[in-house]
Amino acid sequence: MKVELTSHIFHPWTRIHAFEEDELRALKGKYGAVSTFVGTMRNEGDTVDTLFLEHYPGMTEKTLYSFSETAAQRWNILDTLIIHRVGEIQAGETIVLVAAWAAHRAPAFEACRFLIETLKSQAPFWKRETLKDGVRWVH
Amino acid sequence: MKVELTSHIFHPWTRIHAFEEDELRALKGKYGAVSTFVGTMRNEGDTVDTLFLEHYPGMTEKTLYSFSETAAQRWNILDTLIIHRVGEIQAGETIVLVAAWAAHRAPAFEACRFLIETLKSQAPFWKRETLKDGVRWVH
Amino acid sequence: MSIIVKFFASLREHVGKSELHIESTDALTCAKIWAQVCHEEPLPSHVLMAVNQEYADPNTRVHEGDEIAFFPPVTGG
Amino acid sequence: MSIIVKFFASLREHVGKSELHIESTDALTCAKIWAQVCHEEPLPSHVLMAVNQEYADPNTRVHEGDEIAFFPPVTGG
Repeated sequence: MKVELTSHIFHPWTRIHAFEEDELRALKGKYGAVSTFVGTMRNEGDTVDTLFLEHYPGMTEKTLYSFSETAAQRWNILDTLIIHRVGEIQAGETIVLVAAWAAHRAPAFEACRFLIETLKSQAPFWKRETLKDGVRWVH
Repeated sequence: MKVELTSHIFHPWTRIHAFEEDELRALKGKYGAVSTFVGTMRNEGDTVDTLFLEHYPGMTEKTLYSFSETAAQRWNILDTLIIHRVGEIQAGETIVLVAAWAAHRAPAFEACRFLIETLKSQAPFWKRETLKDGVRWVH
Repeated sequence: MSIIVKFFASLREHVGKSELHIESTDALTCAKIWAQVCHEEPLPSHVLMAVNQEYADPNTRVHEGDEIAFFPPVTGG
Repeated sequence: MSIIVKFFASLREHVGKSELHIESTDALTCAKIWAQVCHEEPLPSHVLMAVNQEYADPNTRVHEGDEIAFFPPVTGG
């Protein structure tokens, strides 16, 4: 069960691969299903130049970790991985990666969906868009 | 919209990464969400040595392609990728990869789930397990 | 007319045939082809069938040059 | 008692403060801390709050050494 916040560009597929190689080696042959979600900053035409992702250091990580524990208790999950960008982000860059490993596909899908939905609605992140004509908080 | 059957080991995360680089370059900044599912052959203890995945050459590809078209019509999907192993498979190897790219997360999740569920229940694949004491078709 | 009939997986083993060509002057359906190839053995209810690589049912009509397939329940992924 | 109060995002800009320490001899709740720091401005109903990095509500009691945070609605991912 891993939670990571990073202020640097990250490559989601490379990170999932590395997580399986490094952390899930002992589970190889045990998990039959992994569901992942990757969220990317879209290019909204000319309007948004950059996005700044503010968080609450300490609380954000704890919150994401508690979602992971809830998922592990609610479904039959073998492991989860959450990586989330903070700080300044450009269009086309990955914002978030969520992955859930399980023996079977239903718990993998449901845990992954639960994690991204709770992350979106309950984790302490705030988005500030820098536009051509100023700065705006996203609500 | 890509469908591939392969009789060789494939690495799902490498393949998704390559697909994004090769096929989705023009969509960069357009998709904000990708949902993926990877199914792996589990190690069922001592009982199953290898799995043989039979398919119906021609019909299997057409069926998977038609599921992809249905998903694209039903949800707001930008692209999909399905890769499925055929032939002999060992425990720990990837059997199937499904991925759906969309602007937003709900269609990405729903299309990905639809593709794996229809693939499991309606695509012409058959599994034959080689056990220590013989061969058995999975039903 | 001339048609191709295929069997897959456990059904291929049960029938003992992988693929065969049959000739007929009658109007045919999937069910009639099964009966002809399988010597009047009743078509098991779990058997699936396809005509020209699309799912069909026992009453689906078959035409010259068609490819008919019979197979057991499918399970991918 | 001594407590830390933090503000995040648009609320930090609205309040004009990022972090401050307050001292008090009264029994405190989140709502009372808000009133003290924001000069009796009513606590907006959309404002969220946390005590020691766990979600709390206006009536949550605050103790010596606690870290209290106020912030606008969250949106991750």
